[in-house]
Order: sequence, then structure tokens, then C-alpha cells
Amino acid sequence: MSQRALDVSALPTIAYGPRASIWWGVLGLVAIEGSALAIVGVSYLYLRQNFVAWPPPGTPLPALGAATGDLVVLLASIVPMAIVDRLARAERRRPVAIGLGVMVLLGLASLALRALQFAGALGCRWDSHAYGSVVWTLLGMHAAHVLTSTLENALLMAVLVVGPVERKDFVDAHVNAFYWYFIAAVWVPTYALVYLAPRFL
Amino acid sequence: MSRAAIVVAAVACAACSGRMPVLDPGGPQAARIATYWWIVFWLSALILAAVVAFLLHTLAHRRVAAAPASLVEDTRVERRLALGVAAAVGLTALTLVVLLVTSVATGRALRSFGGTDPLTLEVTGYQWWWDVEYWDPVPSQRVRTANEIHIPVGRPVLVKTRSLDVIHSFWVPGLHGKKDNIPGHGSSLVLQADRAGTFIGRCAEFCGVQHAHMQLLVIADQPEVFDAWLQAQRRSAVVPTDAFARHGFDLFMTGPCALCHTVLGTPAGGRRGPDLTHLASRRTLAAGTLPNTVGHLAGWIIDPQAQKPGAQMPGNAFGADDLSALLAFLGGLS
Amino acid sequence: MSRVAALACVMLALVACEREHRRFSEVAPASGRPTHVTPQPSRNPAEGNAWAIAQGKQLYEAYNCNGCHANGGGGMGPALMDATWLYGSEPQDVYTSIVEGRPNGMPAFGGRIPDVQVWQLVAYVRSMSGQTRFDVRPARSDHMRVKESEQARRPERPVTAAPSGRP
Amino acid sequence: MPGAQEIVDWWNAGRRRHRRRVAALGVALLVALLTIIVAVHSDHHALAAVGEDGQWLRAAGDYASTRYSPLAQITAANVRQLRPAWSFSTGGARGHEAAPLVVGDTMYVVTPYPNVVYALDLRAGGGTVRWKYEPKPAAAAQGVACCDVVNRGAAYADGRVVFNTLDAHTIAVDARTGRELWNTKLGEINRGETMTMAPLIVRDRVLVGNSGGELGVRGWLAGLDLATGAVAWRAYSTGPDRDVLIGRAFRPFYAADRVPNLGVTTWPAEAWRIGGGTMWGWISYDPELDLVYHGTGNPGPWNPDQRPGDNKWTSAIFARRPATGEAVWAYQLSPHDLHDYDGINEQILLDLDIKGRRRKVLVRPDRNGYVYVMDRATGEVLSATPFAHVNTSKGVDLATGQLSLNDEKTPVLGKVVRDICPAAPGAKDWQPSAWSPRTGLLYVPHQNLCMDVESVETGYIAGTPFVGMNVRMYSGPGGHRGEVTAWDPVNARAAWKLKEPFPVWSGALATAGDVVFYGTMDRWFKAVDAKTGELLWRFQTASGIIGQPITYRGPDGKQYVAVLDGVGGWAGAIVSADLDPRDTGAALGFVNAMRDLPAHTAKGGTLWVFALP
Amino acid sequence: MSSTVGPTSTLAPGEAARETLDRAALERVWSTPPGFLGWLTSASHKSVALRYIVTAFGFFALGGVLAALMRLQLTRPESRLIGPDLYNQIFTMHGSTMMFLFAVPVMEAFGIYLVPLMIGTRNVAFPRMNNFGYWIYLFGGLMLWTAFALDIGPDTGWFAYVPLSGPAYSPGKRVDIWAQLITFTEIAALVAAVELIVTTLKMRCPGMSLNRMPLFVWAMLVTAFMVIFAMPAIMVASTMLAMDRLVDTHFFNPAEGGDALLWQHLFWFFGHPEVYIIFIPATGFVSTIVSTFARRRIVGYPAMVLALIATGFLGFSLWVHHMFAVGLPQLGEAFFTAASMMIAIPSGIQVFCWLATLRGGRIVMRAPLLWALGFIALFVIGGLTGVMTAAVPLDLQLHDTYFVVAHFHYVLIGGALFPLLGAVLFWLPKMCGRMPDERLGRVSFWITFVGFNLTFFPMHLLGLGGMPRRVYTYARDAGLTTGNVVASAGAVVLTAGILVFLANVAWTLRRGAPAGDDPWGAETLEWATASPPPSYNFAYLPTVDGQAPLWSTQERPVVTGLRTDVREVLITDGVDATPDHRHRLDGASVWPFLTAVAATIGVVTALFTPWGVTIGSLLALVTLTGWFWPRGAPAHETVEQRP
Repeated sequence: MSQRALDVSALPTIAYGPRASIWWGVLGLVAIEGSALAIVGVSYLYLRQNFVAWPPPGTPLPALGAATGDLVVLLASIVPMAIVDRLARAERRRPVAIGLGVMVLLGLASLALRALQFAGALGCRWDSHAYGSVVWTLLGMHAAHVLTSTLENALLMAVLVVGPVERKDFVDAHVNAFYWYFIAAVWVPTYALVYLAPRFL
Repeated sequence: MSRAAIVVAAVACAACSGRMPVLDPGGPQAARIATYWWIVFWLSALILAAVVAFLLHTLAHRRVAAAPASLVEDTRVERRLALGVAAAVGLTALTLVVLLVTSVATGRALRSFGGTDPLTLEVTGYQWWWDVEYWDPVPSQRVRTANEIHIPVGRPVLVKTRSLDVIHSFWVPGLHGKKDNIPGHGSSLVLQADRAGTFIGRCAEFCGVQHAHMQLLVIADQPEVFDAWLQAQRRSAVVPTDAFARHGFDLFMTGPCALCHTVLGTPAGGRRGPDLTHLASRRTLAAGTLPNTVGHLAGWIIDPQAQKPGAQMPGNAFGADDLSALLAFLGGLS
Repeated sequence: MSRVAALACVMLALVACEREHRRFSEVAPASGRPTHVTPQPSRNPAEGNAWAIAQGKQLYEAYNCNGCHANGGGGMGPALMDATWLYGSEPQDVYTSIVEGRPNGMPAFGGRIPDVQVWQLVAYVRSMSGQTRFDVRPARSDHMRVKESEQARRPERPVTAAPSGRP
Repeated sequence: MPGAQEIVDWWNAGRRRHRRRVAALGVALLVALLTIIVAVHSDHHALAAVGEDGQWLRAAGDYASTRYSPLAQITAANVRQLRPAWSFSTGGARGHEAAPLVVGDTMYVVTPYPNVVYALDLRAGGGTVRWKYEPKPAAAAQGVACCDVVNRGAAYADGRVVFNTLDAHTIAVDARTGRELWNTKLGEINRGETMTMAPLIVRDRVLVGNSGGELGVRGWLAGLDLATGAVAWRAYSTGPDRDVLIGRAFRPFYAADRVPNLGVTTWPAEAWRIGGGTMWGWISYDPELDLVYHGTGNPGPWNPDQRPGDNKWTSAIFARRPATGEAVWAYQLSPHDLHDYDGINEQILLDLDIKGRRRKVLVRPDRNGYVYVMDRATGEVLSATPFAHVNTSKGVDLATGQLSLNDEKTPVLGKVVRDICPAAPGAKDWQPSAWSPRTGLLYVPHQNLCMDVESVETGYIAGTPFVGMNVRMYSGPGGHRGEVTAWDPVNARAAWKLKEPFPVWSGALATAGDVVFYGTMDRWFKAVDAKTGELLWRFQTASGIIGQPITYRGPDGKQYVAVLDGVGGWAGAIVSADLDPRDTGAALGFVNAMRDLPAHTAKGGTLWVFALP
Repeated sequence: MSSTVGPTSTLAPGEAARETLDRAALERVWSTPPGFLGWLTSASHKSVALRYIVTAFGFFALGGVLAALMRLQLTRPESRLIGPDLYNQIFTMHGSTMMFLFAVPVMEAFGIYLVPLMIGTRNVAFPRMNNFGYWIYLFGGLMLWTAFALDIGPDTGWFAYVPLSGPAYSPGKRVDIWAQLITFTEIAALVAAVELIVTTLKMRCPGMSLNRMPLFVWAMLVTAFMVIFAMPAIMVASTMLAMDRLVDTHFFNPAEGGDALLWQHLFWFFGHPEVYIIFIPATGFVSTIVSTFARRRIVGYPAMVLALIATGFLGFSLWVHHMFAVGLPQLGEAFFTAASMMIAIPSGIQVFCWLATLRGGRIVMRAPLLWALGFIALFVIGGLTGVMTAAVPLDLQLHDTYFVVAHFHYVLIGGALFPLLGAVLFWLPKMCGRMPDERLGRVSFWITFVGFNLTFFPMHLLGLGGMPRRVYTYARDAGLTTGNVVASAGAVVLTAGILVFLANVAWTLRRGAPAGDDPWGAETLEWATASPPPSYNFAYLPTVDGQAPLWSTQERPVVTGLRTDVREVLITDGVDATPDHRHRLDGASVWPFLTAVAATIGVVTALFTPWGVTIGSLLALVTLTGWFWPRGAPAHETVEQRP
């Protein structure tokens, strides 16, 4: 009769990575938002067919400066994020809070660079033509993710500073990192599509 | 029950097919499609009958249930069931291959129609009427008309579709399937009538308030009749000589009409509504909404919104005398 | 359940605002061709109605208003999207301009454009410089981008100015 | 509205005119005879010379349209000392495109609408008004004038000053008294017809044409009797041959043009009736061949889909007999014109050595961006070379005369086609060039604009615009909007090019002092070296300049240079008509290219006369 | 069928006392707070799902009224009962309501209710998100219907083709309402989808490896994945449309390089999978019902699972068959025809498996099974007409006609509503603890079945007769009168059938006989607990060792050791469901509701000004901070407790 009861009381109450249900939830979010960005990307290529020149005459090629800076910031931010990730798994409150603070600053830096891209680098407005519309949308969507994630990091940092701190907060920090990897990584194809593709298409 | 419905349907189909333009083709394109239809129809009927029969048989000969369900299974029975499913799936796949091949073949055949000397039309859908232009290498020989297409029997007709407002779809079920008129995209189809007659066409894509009243007539005539018609359409209107109709002419030109309608040979050059140069020769008004009679025309001019609420044509305040004069002028536009 | 819902719908519809209502039948005329300004409603029925203003926008192109006034910036005719109103900015003034014309080149459309459409045009013309409610002004058209759409326009304070440089 | 007294005066004038008809006819015949004698005896200099007397009798200076003056007091060396001698305000505030005329000791100036004519006495060393004539054209004409209410000047002959009014009247006034001699109504403003061009008087014919190509007007050129104002003939640009005055003498150079009634068959049914081809530009006259040369405007509407076919004879050049209007040859520069490339520019009649052969040529810097050099006797195109940035076409096939179009730049219904160069005003609009026989260069003031267009379906409503095109213009390659090109027609190349921030919308003037004058919309009146283009002198006026500079010898024997300022015209309408720059489509899209103009100039209307101290 | 099959408890007798104790503790921890606040804050998958279901049926009723109005209008030719403007709003509202507010939500709601029970856990993975999703859905529906009542109902069809729905041809806020409705429903559907996926993958009871999952859970899993990949397309498209209308972007403006066909591609890339999102859960119902009443496992479980997955994939490859009339390259036509026809194979597999199951089983004829059998017949018809429209040449004739209306009503009503109604009868005892009336169940089935066929079969003929869709009237001499009269008469019968069904439900709720744990003798875990289930679902989480746990005669161990003083659930491995760790779920909270309110304020404001997005975001920032801000976690989980 020993197998009539399956005692799970010895199991841990916290897990990281694919073991955690929240990780799967974030994966679902990543899938949704990845699909959405992919669909805007496909729309970008679809609309491309309607133009003789891309970007259309009168609109300059998108300037690389701010966007490349953005690329550097986002890719570089993976490193501190990974450190935060590791510290979170070790459940170290102070270092994680500090790391999240750094991430907030990096997120703000990325957003500032994005603002520069909107302000000048694109050389057109969202209502100039379909090119402008789709490019603004792509960058805007991605910026919205950066903003959301930065706010999440800030909120979590605040929780860690103010307390009370739960162990699951470290799982949150861990999945924030996971989400941030996605945001940073997805900027690479977005950047390539918006800034590099018109130079070859 | 559903079997009964199918029987009823089959009988109904057979009985009504004479009234169903899709199944009563007037030309080779529609005929091809109708042929394909009958292939699919009978295959489908067969499949449905088989499934329903099997189901009814199963129910009729069902075993009485033992109280608790059991997971113990008879492997022989399981094998038989699995084989049955596999066979049915295989049969389905085979049927689908047949249908796919015939579909592609039909599609290919539809594309191959055309011939070397098609009559070329450009059909533009507007909210909610059709503009039709007959192409000719000499620009001055081109003919513009509205809501009514005449075609010669036996000659392929290349219809180029386009739209400048919303999406419409050009569909003459007796002659061919539909083709969308999409702003920013051109498209075309070739149709042909094998017999003289009138085919009703219409807009098949929802296009706004009066989508329901956006029809057109395709009238297939013998070639010589068609040529005569086309020649007549090339004539411009003349300013009427009799004073009454002349008054109507003046009303048309100085009143609201000329802002939207064209009458060739007069100062009226509006493009918002149908070309009226040969209005009196047409069978219907307002894109197939009303028969073209004096009474309907009068009512239409005064209050189109009663007949076709939301149509672009506004009501017009004409006194009785003015209206009669206008009708006299319009009646002369043959 | 469904009956209650239907009843609720009817009740709500009775108190519904008119911003979206499409008055097709109103286009029917009342009397003979006006030679002079017809009796005018105290309030332009098209003014607060999104559909009517959109109709006005279509008519603005159909009747070639844009030929002279462009998309509000003017050309052969004066600009309409700015704050300067040569003959007044009230609906009545614009109505009169359309129906009676103005001496420096504005033709009279009285008797050519039915009254209801004139009012729709009036409402649209006023919406160009943001004189109508923001939530009923038109968005962009399916054409080349020529200007910011009317709905994005900040209202400008209308100033009636005598036609300058035009004796 | 004219006052009652004026109506009475006008009526009486008509009656007096009737009484004197016989006398007038006699004078006319005599003048005609004398002119013919002069013409027959003149050598090729007759084509090129404004009289040594220093007068300026017609807008273009001479019949050959050279705008060259043999006066040489002002030279490249001393032009730096040029300063205003006197000025005169016209009281107008719209675009002043007119050339002043100088006849003897009087200067005649026509203002834009309301088309007031001033006779200014030059004897006192300044401009005192000798008389003023106010035709009081119908105010409604302003509403059908496509591109500001301009007037391009008057013409003088035989004691008469002849000019057009915006409401399509041609009026002759007595040059001495300003008394109206005759007043002929030629067009109907309710149909959109206006008149803005400067008439040309050839013997006893006053040649005038209409404007309104953007309003579905049917273009024509009319020959009026100088003495009476009666219409002797009217040659339409479209329609059946008998309307176009195409008869047996008609022999165009290219075989494809020798088909009857092309003015009808190259249009959709009846579309030629509203098809444009107006004649609002320049006419030249070759007394030797006894041919006048004139262009025709753009076809209407702009939207090309609504007018399939070549749309003969819009955007074309005609050679006609001045006496009868009969067409001798014609050549269509832009068949089935897609971009509003009116063919109304000036044709400069020169005798040049082309490929080693002396030929009587007609040089035409056209709106479509090419300088055409044509045999003016036959209508053969000898060369056609782009003088500006052109991407709408790929060249002219000299064997067939056909312009080969770039399909990518064809307007598409409902879609924006971008980067069309030159833009709708063409590489060069109405602003006339000047030719200096001394340098062998043609000084072409022009613009450098490109555009995006979307053609849209449009209906014809009489008296309203018939365009069907959304346009947005902007500066062409280089970012500057104006250019002055010194063109060598023999070698078909530019000798030098000046860049201007704004379109150079004024005419040019060349003098024997090797100075070329032109004005800019940002208020500079400039003198440049005819050989090098070096800026020698400039003067800032009150308003932007779009007028035609002239030069004359005053009663005191000094050489003067005169020009009207007063910004406006199509290019300057943003200022003169208070257009709103937030609408990129305003003024048919020109406003978009001129957003910053209001910061550089204001409305005005002043005659400036310059002299050496 | 009152005999219960299988044990309801596998506890050893000595543990009874502890069980009582646990139940009380569990009830304390898991129950929803009472009263109105509890209603707002509930974090129970069952109460949220029931609200979802009731709300969805409410919208179903509203949509049904619209359908009745349309049939009323079309009864006579040239009828002037309903003007074109209102008619257009009505058919748009009907389509949008049925698709977005009824079909998808009700299917997901059944999933939310049943999946945790079927896989043996206490709740869904993110209970607060679940509640948030419901409120978003409700507010979206209310907004749409309020707008309709105020004459701002969308009027460009549930597919809202541009340019008709664009800024130039749809003035006013009607289409904006539609686009925002999409935003609402997509958020709700995506939340539910993530919820279902994570719950299914991470919370199955020990032993329920993927190959032992009930077919219904498989169906919901596939559906949820389809939602995740299909909804973003409509999310992007409707956002583009909203931006075109509000801030003048040019996505669909052909003049400035936009493209009307881009909309169609994006819409149908969502729109076709949408049909399967509705249909696949229905197959889950049918599998469950057929298996239960055939008293045997489904024939070909692996084939069924593969068919579901194949349908999920194929569903994304055939959107273009909605666009044959736009004119495609020949190769494209052949490809999409083939893909469209190919989907008949997985559907066929399922149908044949059900038939084989019936053949091989011992059939107990009860009302739910009747609905499932009706489904099989009707779905075969709908499927066959689907094959017809998949062929390009025939589609050119049938597209956008009443033939297609008939086709997809056979698929959606026959293929989804019939199983759904069967499912309602089937699970009603579980949900309310009372048995529905068998006779009323049968009577309502037959009336509905007859009414349905009477309504929709003539539409095939109307389509062949040349009647296009979305017309508010037809000509007297068009030869369409008879068919329409029959269809309208059928609609009366159909309505009567549905009303009888609803009466049965109402009767059941008040008077139905007590049901017991497993009245149908079904096999899945939800029948292993009480009816209705307690707030914590199972006193002890079960374990399983096969596909049909309740039919197994072997006793199974239960899970012990989960805390009863907090909402603790067992997280297991995604594939073979071995226990991994214990996880504390969030409890009831008002913040999800407030967040939904914030989002609604933002979205409604965004109808008028783009600042609405900013306003909504700021409000949501506040509410989300409240949502996630820690408030007194159990002592053992705070960091300070760690050495």
C-alpha cells in the first residue's frame, strides 16, 4: 500500500527555467510578441513590393548612428542581465536590486536612442507614406517592449529595495531576464530589416 | 433526417437548375465550372450517403450497453476498426486527389480561353454602379457606358476590372465566376457567351450601404446586332431641337445633373455618376435597381433615396413642368 | 434573455446621440430650385455628424472645390484651412458663399447643389480649420498625403478679414 | 462693375469707331503695305534687332524673341555702378509678370488684374503718369485664373497699345491719349477662359490666345484686325482640321502627323472640346518666311488616363501664316503629355551654323526639359538636348520626332508616382530666355523642381478646374530650386549655370554690353557677365521679381534698365494669394516647394528703373 | 445513467479524519470571497469559466436575435423593414458577436473550466490573469453592444475589408469600435491560451504523460497554440487599421504605397485558423461524448492526436482560399487548393475514428450523444461543401454567395454549436450537480436539427441561384423568394429548438435530479470529484496510469504533502508529468479587475485620440504595480527566513 499516497512535501517550492510555470508563461508572451513582430516584418516586405525605390524618393536611407548605438546597448545589456539572472538564482537581494538598477539605466539609454531614431534618423513621419508607417510601427512596437521590460525591472527593483521580499521575486527577476534576452535578440532582425535591408533591397 | 434533406435537395437542384445561373451556363467558362460542380456534387452526395448510412446502420444494430465501460479490448475488433478507418482515410485521400486534379484542370482550361481577338472591356466598380469602357485602338472610337454590357455571341470578351473607391467584385454567374475589383490592383477575366440572352451580373463583394443594389446586365447579341449597337453608342448626343426638350436640356446643363453626369456632345462632363449619353437605350436604372421607364426615371430623379437609400445621387427639386421637360430630354438620349 | 436585450437596445437607441446617424432620406428636396438663399436651419444638421462631414469631404472633391481651394491650402481660390475667413466663418456665411457665390471668382452653386449637400460641404469646410467637433472630423483620405487630416487639426480662431488686395 | 458713365463712354466710343472704320481700314492697308516692303527688304538682322532707337515695342523686344538689346552703355565693366533712377508703384499686389514697353518718350506698363495700363512720361527723368487706363475686367475672372491673375505685357504698333485683360478681352488704346480704340471680347470666363499673354502684332494682325488649360478650356490663337479689333481668324489647338486651320498648306515634317483630323481621333470621343491646348505663351515671327510660331499648352485634364491618345495638338509648336492663321507645320513636343508640360515657351528664331550648314532655326527651351533646335521652315527637329535634370523621358528620336518616355514616371490612377523631374511647371515655365548674338549663348531662366503625383479621376464642370492630379513639388537634385543656364544651341551644351535658391521666375535680358539681367523671387535684381555668368551687380527690390527686365534709351540718351517687382505667379502664389503652406497640394502642388518664400518677400508691385549715374 | 463507474476516493480508511481536516482547510484557502467583491476578485478557474460561459451564451442570444432580424428582413423581397444602414450593422454585429464574443470565448471557457479538472489540479496556472481576461472580454463585449445601441455599431462586416473600413469610406467611430473589440477579444483569448498551455503542460497530475491526456485536453492545447500564432495577425492588422483611421498611417492606402490585399492576407491568416480555433475544441467535446456513450476508448487515439495537430498546422496554410477571387498566380491557386482540400484528411480521420468508436462500442443513447451524432452528419455536409469552395474554379462561382453562408453555418453551427450544446448537457451535471431532462434534451435536439437544416440548406440553393452575401434585400424577380421564405421559416423552428434547450438548462439548474459524481459513467478525472466540484477541485490530487483513469479498475495513489494553508499546487514535468516542485498560486485580488478597467478606459479613449494609449498605459502602470506589489507573503517564503 506504500504507493497509495505520493508524498510531495519534500519537493522544493521554487524552480527556475523551464521547470517554473511562469517561465512558460513568459515563453507564451514571447511567442505572441515574436509572432506580432514577425507579422509586421512580413508586412514591411509585402509593402516593399509597392515601391519602386525603398525608401521612396524624398526619404533618405535610415541613418545608422542612433540605431547602431541602440544595437550595441541592447546587445551589451545582455551581459548585466545574465549576471542579474545568475544572482537571482542565488537569491541575493542586494546585488540583484543593483543589477536591476543598471538594467533600468540601460533600458532608458535604449529608449533615448530610439527617440533619436524617431526624431531624425528615419527621415520621414508615420503618415508620410506606407514605408514611414511600417517603419515607425516596427520601431515603436519594439520600443514598447523595451519600455515595458524596463518598467518591470524598475518595479521589481523597487520591490527588492522596499520589501518584503519573497523567494518568487527572484524567479520574477529570472524571467525578466529571459524576456529581456528576447527583446535584445529581436532587435537584431528588426535592426537588420529597418536599417540594413533598404540598403540591399 | 439529413438523408431526407439531401434527397429533397437533390430533387430541388435538378428541378431548379434552370433558374440557377451557376448551373445554367451561357458560355464555355461557366459550362466548365458547372461540369466540375456536378463532379463534386455527385461525389459529395455519395460520401454523405455512405457516412449517414453507416451511422444509421451502426445505431440500428447497436449492442446493448453493459453497465461499466471496460478498458479490456478485443484486439481483433480493434484491428478491424483501425483497418476500416485507414481504408476510409485512404479513400478520402483518393477522392481529394481526383478533385484536386480536376480542379486544376478546370482552372487551366478557364485560363486557356481567350482567342486572339477578344473584345476588351474595362469595368470600373463604383459605389454603387458600374462604369464600362469598350476599348479600341483609336481613342475616339472607344465607348463608355454604365451598368449594361453588350457582347457579341461567340467572341471572347476580356474584362479588365478595377476600382477607385472600395473593393467590388464583378460577377456574371451565367458566364463565369467572379473577379474582384481592388483599388490599387488590376485584374481581368475572359468570358464568352455561346447563346444570345440577358445575363444578370452583380457586385459580389460587400461594398457598403447599397451593395444589394449594384447589378449590371450582360446582354449577348448576335455579332451584327452587337456591331450596330456599338456603332450607335459611338454617336454623341445632339442638342434637342424641340423647345420642350430643349428646356430639359438647359435644366440638365445648368442644374445639378451636369455636375455628376456626362452626356457626350454637351457641356455635361461629370464623372461621379454614370454616363448618360445613351440612357434611353438602357433597360434598367440605378444599376439594375429599377426598370428604365419614364415613371421610374421621374421617381428616381426626384427621390433616389427612397429606392436606394444611401446612394450617391441626391434628391432633386424639380417642379412638374421642369421634370417633364427633363424627362423629354433624357428620353431622347438613345 | 434575448427579448430583454432587444428591449434594452431599443431603449438605448432612443436616447442615443446622433453623431453617427446617417440621414439618407433627408437628401430629398422640399421645393423648387432656389434662386436665392433658402430658409436655413438655425443649426447646421451636418455639423455634428461624422458621416455628413465625410460626405461633405467627398462632395468637396466631386464638385471640384479642391480644384480652386486645393485641400484647404488654396490656389485659384483662397485658403480654407487657415484662420482667415474672408466672408465670415459661421455656417450661414459659408452656406451663402456656396449658394450665392462671391464676386471675386467664387461661382454660385445655388440650384446646382441640393441644400442638404451644401450643408454637408459647409460642415466639411469648417472642419478643415477645426471649427467642428474634433470627434466628427474626417481622417485621411485614400489619396496622396497632402496635409494633416482634419481630425488632427487644432482649431484655429476664425478671423473675418476683408479680401485683401482684391478690389 | 463699371460705372454707368463708363458704360456710356464705352458705348459712344463704339459709335465713333464705327464712323471711322473706313479711315482706319485705309491706314491699316497702308501700314500693311509698308510692313511688307520693309519685311521683304530686311536681311537676317531684321530678325534679331530691337531698333537702334532704343525702344522696346513688344514684350520680347523683337520678332525673333531674342530679348537682346544693342544698347551698350551699360557694360560688364560699369554695371556695378548701376543704381535706381526712379521707381513707380503700380498699386497692385499680385504677380507682376509684364514687360514694360518703351515707345519714344513714353513707357507703358500693364498691371496684373485689374489690368490697369499706365503711360509714364520719361522726359522729366522720372515716371510721371501721362495717362491711366482702367479696363475694369470682371472680378469673377480672378476665380478662373489658374496661376495668379498675372498679365505678361502689352504690344505696341501703329500708335496703339494692345493688351489683354484677365476676363478675356483684347483692348487697344490710343498710345498718346489712353483712349480706348476697340475692345473685343474673345472668351467666356464662365467656361474658364482668361487671357494673360502679351499680344504680338504682326503687320495688321494682333495675335492673342487664351489661358485656362487647367479648366477644360479649348485652346486657340486668334488673329485680330489691328485697326478694328475684329477677329479675322481663330485657330483652335484641338478638334477637326478646319477648326485648327489645317488646310492644304499643312505639311508637318513627320509623316505620322500628316493624317487628317488628328485633333479629333487622338482623343476620346468629344474630349477635344475640353482638352486644353491653350495659347498663353510666346509668339515669334519670321518676316522672311512670313510665319508666326507659337506653342500650345497642356492637354486637359492633367490626369492622362482620362484622355488616351496623343491629344493632338496640345503641347505642340505651330507655324502659321499670320494673315490667315493657316497652319504650315506643327510638331508635338510632348504627345499625350503626362506632366503638364505645356508647350508655350518662346521660340527664338536664329540663323545658326548647324553641322556646318547655315540654317534658319527655331530654338525652343521647352518645359519638358529639352532645348529643341528645329528647322523653322520645315518643322524638322535638328537636335533636342536636356538642359536640366530630366527623368521623365529618355530623349527624342530625331528620325520620328518622338519623345521616348520613361514608363516609370507615368502617373498611375490612384497611386503616388514619385520623383518626377522636371515637375509640372517644367524645367522652364513661361519665363522667357534671352539670346545674345555676341556670345552665341541663350540665357535660360528656369527652375529645378521635381514632384510626386497621384492622378485621380475628375469630372468636367464648366468654369471649374479640370485637373485630376494631386501634386507635391520639391527641389530637384542639388536642393536649389532655380537655375539660369547659358546654353550654346550650336554645340547643344550648357556654357555655364547659376544656381538660385528659388525658381528663377523672371525673364532674362541680354545686352550688347555683355550683361545679362534677371530677377529672383527673393527680391534680387541681378546682372551677370554674359560670357562667364559672374555676378556683377545686384539690387534688392521691394518685392520678389517675376517680371521681364527690359532696357531702353531714354529721351536723355542714357541707357536704362527697367523691371517690375511684385511676387506672385504660380510660383509666388503662396505670397500673393496668402496660400496655406500646410497643404502640400496648394496651388497645384507648387506651394510645397515654396514654403519658405513668405519669409523672404512680401506682396508688392513696383516698377524699378535703373541707370548709370 | 446514475450508476457511477470507478471509485471516487482512493483513500485508505484510516485517513478519513485527516481528510475532513484537509477539506475544511482547503475550502478556507481556495474559496472565493463572498459577495460582490468576491465576484470581482475571484481567482477560481471554475467561477471565472462559468461567468465566461454564461456571458458568452448571453452574447449568443444577442447574436441570435440579430440573426432572426436578418431572416425577418429577408423573408420578403424588396422588404423595407430594416434599412441598409442598420442591416449592415446587424450582420456585422452578428458575425463579430458570434465569432469574437461567443464561439472563441465559450470554447476557451470550457477549457478553463474542464482542463484543470481533467488533468487533476486545483486551478489554472495564472488565476489572476484568468480573471483579468474575463473582465477584458466582458468590457469589450459591452462596449461593442453599447455602441451598437447608440448607432455606432460597426457596419463593414466581421472581416472589415479595407478600403471600405478605412478612414475614407467609413467615417465616424463605427469601425474603430470594431477594431478595439478585436483588441479586447484578442487580449482575452491570448490570456486564456497562455493559461491553458501552461496549465496543461506544467500542472498535469503525476502520471498523466502527454500520451495519456484526454482528447479534449489535447484539443484545447492545440487550440491554444493556434490562438497564440493566429491572434497576433489580427492584432497587428486591427492595430494598423486603427492607426490608419486615427493617426493617418498608410498601411492600407493604395495611393501612398499601402495595400488593400495586405489586410486580406493578415485577416485571413487569422481568420481561417479562427474557424479551427472554434472547431477543434468541439471535436474534443465529440470525442469525449462519443467515447463515454460508446462505452469504450476512442479508436485510434494517436491518430486523433496527430489529426488535431495536423489540423492546427494546416489551418495556417490555407488562408488564401478566402481570396481566390482577387486573382492569384496559377501555382498559388493549385497550392492553396491542395492545402485546403488536404485539411479534409485530418477531419476525415476524426470522423472515421468516431464512427469506428461507435461501431466498436456499446452505445448508450443519451441526449448529449444525439447532439454529437447530429454533429457528425452536419459536419460532413459542411466539410464537403468546404471541399467544393476549396477548388478555385468552383469557388469563383460560390465565393461570397449564400452557398458559402450555408457552408460555414454547417461547419460552425453543425460543427461547433451542436457539440457545444451536447457538451453543455454533458457537463451540466458536473457544473451544477443536477441532471438535465433527457426528454427535453432530445426534443430540443430534433427541433434544432430540423430547424437548422430548414434554415441553412436552402441557402446552398440560393447561392447557386446567384444571391450574394451581405445584401439587405433582393429583387422580386430574382427567383430567390422561395428559398428565403423557407430559410426564414426554418429560423423560427431553429429558434424554438434553442429555446427548448435553454428551458431545459433553466429547469436543470432549479429542479434537476441530483447528479452524483459521475452520472454518465465517464472516464476522465473531472468525474472523480464531487458535482459541482469543491473550490479546490480535489482533496488530494489524483495520479493516473492510463488514458481512461476512471474506467481503470486498479486503485491509484493520491498526492499528499501539498500545503493546505496556502494555495499550493503541484508543478510537474511537461512531458511525462513527474512531480517537480510545489508552487504557490496567487489568490483573489481586485487588481486584475482594476487593470481591466484601466485598459478599457485607455482603449475607449483611443477611439478618439491617440493619447488614449498613453492614458491607458499610465493607468495600467498604477494598477499593475498594485497587482504585483507584494503584500504579506507567508513567512516561510520571504527571503529573510533563509539562513
